[in-house]
Amino acid sequence: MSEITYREAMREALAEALSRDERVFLMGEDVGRNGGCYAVSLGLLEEFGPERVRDTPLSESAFVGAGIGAAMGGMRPIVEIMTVNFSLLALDQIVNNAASLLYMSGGQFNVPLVIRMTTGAGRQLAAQHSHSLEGWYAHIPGLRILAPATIDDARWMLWPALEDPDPVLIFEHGALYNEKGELTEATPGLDIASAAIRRAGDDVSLIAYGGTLHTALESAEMLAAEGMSAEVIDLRCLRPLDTEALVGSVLRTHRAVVIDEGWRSGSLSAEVAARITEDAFYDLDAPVTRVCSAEVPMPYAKHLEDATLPQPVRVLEAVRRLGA
Amino acid sequence: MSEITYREAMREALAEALSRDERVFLMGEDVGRNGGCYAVSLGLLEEFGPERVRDTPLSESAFVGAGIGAAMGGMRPIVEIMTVNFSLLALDQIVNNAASLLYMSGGQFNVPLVIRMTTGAGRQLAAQHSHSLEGWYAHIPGLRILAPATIDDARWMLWPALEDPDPVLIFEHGALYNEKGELTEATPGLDIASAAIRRAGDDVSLIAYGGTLHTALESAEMLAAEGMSAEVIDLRCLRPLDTEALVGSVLRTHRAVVIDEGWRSGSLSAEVAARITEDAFYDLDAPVTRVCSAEVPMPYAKHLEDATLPQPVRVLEAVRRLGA
Amino acid sequence: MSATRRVPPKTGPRSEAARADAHLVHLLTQMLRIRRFEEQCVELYSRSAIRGFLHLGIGEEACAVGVMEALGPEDAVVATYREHGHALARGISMRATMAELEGKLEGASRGRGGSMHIFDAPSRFFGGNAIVGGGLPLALGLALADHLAKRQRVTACFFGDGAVAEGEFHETMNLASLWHLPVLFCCENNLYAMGTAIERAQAETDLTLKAASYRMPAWEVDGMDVVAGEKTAPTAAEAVRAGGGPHFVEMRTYRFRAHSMYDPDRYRAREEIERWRERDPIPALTEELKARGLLDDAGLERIEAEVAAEIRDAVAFADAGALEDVADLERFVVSEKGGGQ
Amino acid sequence: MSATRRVPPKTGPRSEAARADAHLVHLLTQMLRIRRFEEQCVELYSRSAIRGFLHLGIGEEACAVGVMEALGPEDAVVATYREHGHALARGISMRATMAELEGKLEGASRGRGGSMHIFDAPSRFFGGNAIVGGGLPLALGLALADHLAKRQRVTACFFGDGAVAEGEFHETMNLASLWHLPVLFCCENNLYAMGTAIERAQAETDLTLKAASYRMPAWEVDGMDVVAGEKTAPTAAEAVRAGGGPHFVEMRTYRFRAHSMYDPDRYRAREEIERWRERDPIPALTEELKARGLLDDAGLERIEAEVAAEIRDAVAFADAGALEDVADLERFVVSEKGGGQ
Ligand SMILES: Cc1ncc(C[n+]2csc(CCOP(=O)(O)OP(=O)(O)O)c2C)c(N)n1
Ligand SMILES: Cc1ncc(C[n+]2csc(CCOP(=O)(O)OP(=O)(O)O)c2C)c(N)n1
Ligand SMILES: [Mg+2]
Ligand SMILES: [Mg+2]
Repeated sequence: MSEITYREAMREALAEALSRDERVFLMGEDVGRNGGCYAVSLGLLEEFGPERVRDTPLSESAFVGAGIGAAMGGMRPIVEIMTVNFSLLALDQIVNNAASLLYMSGGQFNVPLVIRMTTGAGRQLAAQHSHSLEGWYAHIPGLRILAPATIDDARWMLWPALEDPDPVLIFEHGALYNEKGELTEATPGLDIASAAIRRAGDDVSLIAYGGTLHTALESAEMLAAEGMSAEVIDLRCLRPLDTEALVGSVLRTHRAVVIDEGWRSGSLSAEVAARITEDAFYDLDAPVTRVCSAEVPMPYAKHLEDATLPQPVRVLEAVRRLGA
Repeated sequence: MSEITYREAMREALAEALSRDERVFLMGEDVGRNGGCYAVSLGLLEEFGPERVRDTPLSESAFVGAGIGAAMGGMRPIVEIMTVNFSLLALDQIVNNAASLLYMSGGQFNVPLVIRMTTGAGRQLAAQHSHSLEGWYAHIPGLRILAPATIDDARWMLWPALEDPDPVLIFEHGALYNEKGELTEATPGLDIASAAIRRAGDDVSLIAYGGTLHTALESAEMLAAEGMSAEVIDLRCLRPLDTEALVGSVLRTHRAVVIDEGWRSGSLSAEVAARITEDAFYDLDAPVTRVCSAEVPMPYAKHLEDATLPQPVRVLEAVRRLGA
Repeated sequence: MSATRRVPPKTGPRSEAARADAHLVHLLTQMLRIRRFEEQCVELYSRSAIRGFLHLGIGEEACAVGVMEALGPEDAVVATYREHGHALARGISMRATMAELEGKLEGASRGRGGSMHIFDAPSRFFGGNAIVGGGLPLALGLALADHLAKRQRVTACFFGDGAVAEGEFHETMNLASLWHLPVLFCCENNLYAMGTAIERAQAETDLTLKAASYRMPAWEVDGMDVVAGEKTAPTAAEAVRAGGGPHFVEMRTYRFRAHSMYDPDRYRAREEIERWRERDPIPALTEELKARGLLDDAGLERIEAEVAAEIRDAVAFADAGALEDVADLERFVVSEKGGGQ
Repeated sequence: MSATRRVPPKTGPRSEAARADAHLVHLLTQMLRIRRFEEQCVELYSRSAIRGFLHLGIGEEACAVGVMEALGPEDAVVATYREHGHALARGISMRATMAELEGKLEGASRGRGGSMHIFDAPSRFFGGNAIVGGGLPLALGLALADHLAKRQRVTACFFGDGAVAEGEFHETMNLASLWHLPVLFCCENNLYAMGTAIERAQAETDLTLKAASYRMPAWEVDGMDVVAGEKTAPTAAEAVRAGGGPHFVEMRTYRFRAHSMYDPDRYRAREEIERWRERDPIPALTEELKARGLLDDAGLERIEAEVAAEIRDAVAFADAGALEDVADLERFVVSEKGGGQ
């Protein structure tokens, strides 16, 4: 076991992929010379050369579309969109091409593409640089959406994503890059479909993913201090959702709080709440509750950003409201 | 009272707006010379001239952004995006500018803009031309989202939308344009915030909007034949959602089915279900159920498209599952 | 010629000249196949066998035929939603194409795509695309794959004058040129984007000048003259294949019919349409062949009869086709287990 | 000059020549205000009074100052996320700017925007925009509003060389030219987009050629020479104002510091940076003024002292500023009742 950062874990995953399969290449803004905007790909240009670690101009639509085309042309592209905020410019390509081509072509053209992007807020980057739109992507049939929240997932999700014959989007929360942790050995064929129980508990299920997993774990710790035992579920895969795991947890705890950095209305948390309710209605002691971001474009000032984001104190309030 | 089509109602609304306020202009692909892709703006170019009924090139991002800029510059633009499918190309402008500028500027620059677009499926236009993404837009703080489902709403929602100092998006379901109906006189200051009860009932609430309102009404008719009394709620305004009306209905009926043409996972129906459950959990006799589109890119063949879309027969099944 | 093309092969060449002559007849035949096929589509649309949007390329056949002749089976094609001509000229069978338009399981895309989404893996036909400009980045990527794999292939990318106004055009042109990728940009400039004339959409209507601003070689070709197209396209395609980077070909053409079956065509003067009809590529080439003694009335009738038979066969095939089982609705949202390339 | 500019007005002119001389001193002063302000920002960033992304324009001051001098109060400005210089040169007070950077209620945007989102309604400053290319369509729309209202105004739109690769650039340039709108496109070409040199982003690095492909008049200006900029910008702005349609000005410039405070600047050679530093617009103009006897050391010191005082005042103001009440978090998501223009 060794201690590495989330950033290093991602970098190792990229290096592994580039080494293992010569069809793999990495493409995006500043991934090469600059080593990546968040230094994730630092050193990879030097190791693998400019053809396989390919800097792109600011042309999100064209280079994401090019990733789709290259995937259909037999390659295994990893396209980095610097942040989810800029992915809006490439959304047409992702929805109307990447997610649709296999079906539209009657099964002829699959798109073995991985798109990575940074998501989330918490660093005072204000309204245009703080989106959490992974829930939107989770709405689109044909896509697999991953949200690695741990060092292990950062390190081990990429390869199975590349082995998936269909497009996979990986959302890396920007606040996680500097997180440090133990790395466990590769589990061959790591599962990229299931939710994980990150902490077992009986009284309430705290359901989180990506950037909010820490919030959930911290909340669970605080609840433990108050004598309450919270189970923490990490969704890991946002599409398809592992409904079974969610329902399984709620059947034990009978109460759930979903913690989501997206704006509440129409966020992934709504889908999670709806699914649990559909499948476990008669086992719920209280309605599934959501702790999300305030519905405002993200303000710059720290105290306002803090007030916008889901904080453990709000999770605790929610748990108390559930009467757990 | 006179009988007109939904299309004519929209056209009258546009003509009224152009006549009433010289700051109003209409801009979009083929709105002028061609009279609109769905013939909504037919004749307006001749009446109001090419400056105020302005054809644009295929440049969704630029002309939507230009609408935002013109609104900040003192005009009252109505921008038509031919269909919601192409709005993905303008999404950055809508999210990062239209919806954010007022907040980011600390209240200085509001954006009095109306964007209209056709939405929905049902005409065998296949995967890239059949999206129902209004639920996505309903996720964005700063936007008001309208879905006129009736002749009256098509006719009377536009003016209050233009009077709103902030951006309003109007989604017109493509299958409605040929619908005919009675037009009632303008109610001054028509409310563009509330849901409407389109049919009163006691046993179950059918919640729909836009293109699914007809499905709901048809289902209610069929249920009536089976001796069941369904209340039909038309959301009308998808953001902000009129939660009170939803909860009010469910407090009477104790059961609800949401009918949404979007793909189920992460659709607006999830938010509706989550809200009702949060606020009326203990009054529900069964979990809120959703009837949505199958999670596939829309197939072209008619029988497959029909199988994809929410049909009354599926609504009836859902109601039966609720044990109503 | 594509390996999957199911039309009769060109007749065996004797001399260079005889081969060239036979080739001209082949070009005429290809254009006629497309024209008659689309005329048949109009009928099928009126009896509701075809639904949805139907965009016909009647008048523009020379563009598709001219370009496809320049491609080999290893090359790739990215088309638009007005792609029946591209599909047929590329060698997708009329049967598969017609069955697709009728939404049948035997269709090129199992009936899921319809007129705007004809796909064919064997001929590397990467689809009709119904988002204007949406195919351009795909072509870029296909060419990038060839470049990375060091394959000497061409990706031909079709798009209309309307697409030139989209941001995707700009981004794709820049990247193709910057990375020196083997894309053949084939702009079918029919002077209109739906109801919008090019003068009302482009500040600079000379589209080859735009290519120059990306340092990309560009040709303007008469899109109503299949022989002219056939001279330029192979030259451009060979330059691309030889590692000369992307090339841009603008074909000036015209659609004789409305934008789609829904379009009342209010925006064009009848006289303008008539003027262009005089330049119809099919009579033009027929006259030339007759003048040169390469075709007589009987020969033309024979071709027409063969084409008619092919169409009859295709319609019968499509009409007799199956509807996909509704139980399979969710197949191919993702790849089947063990599927995928 | 903007009506809201709070810096001392240019000293009253006596003769034409004296006025021109005084104006040169004014230009130097403006550049110094921006330079020293941003140097102060570095300090504040290291003591965490400023957070988030902070992009400095040190080295590029001549661009902002040159263009702003060509605008009147009725004109509009659309800026980028590297917009401190634009904001100060436009006349937004240092107090409001600094308070914004510190996230205070007294900031130009109530502390909600931060460094990348400085807005000011009185001076028609439509913001920093943090989406590269995102401001271009806004400028188009502001100009469209002026055109429709028959107002003779200019909208100056700033963007970097990086933005030129985005689709929005293309769409906006085409529309501005097609509709003959009064936009002054001000491209600050500092040769890099974050870590990507222009040669690795643009197939054609002569950006004025791109403007030509939209039939738009274009100038290239030395962006390190405020006097040169000041000659071109008014000419271009007047042409725009007079109804000459959009104009494009490319200013070749260089940022002396990294892209942002987060950027270790690995992608540029030290020597390259040093070479450009020799062309620093501030010493260059200072030398010229001294050589022409318009400024002596004492004069320069006086200016520096005034600027330093202004900055001290701004920092004190910002430091003393209030934090917005958290209860107001949701204010201005939509307009207040009865609010809105
Ligand atoms: C992004 C996008 N915007 C709008 C449309 C609607 N639309 C379909 S075809 C068309 C005109 C395209 O013109 P052009 O590219 O010249 O091709 P042509 O139809 O002339 O072959 C438009 C506006 C679309 N399909 N995609
Ligand atoms: C659409 C978009 N993509 C990526 C980014 C990240 N980004 C911020 S600044 C920048 C470089 C922009 O370069 P340029 O336009 O030349 O402006 P400069 O920073 O040189 O002033 C990038 C890639 C962004 N903000 N927006
Ligand atoms: Mg065209
Ligand atoms: Mg730059």
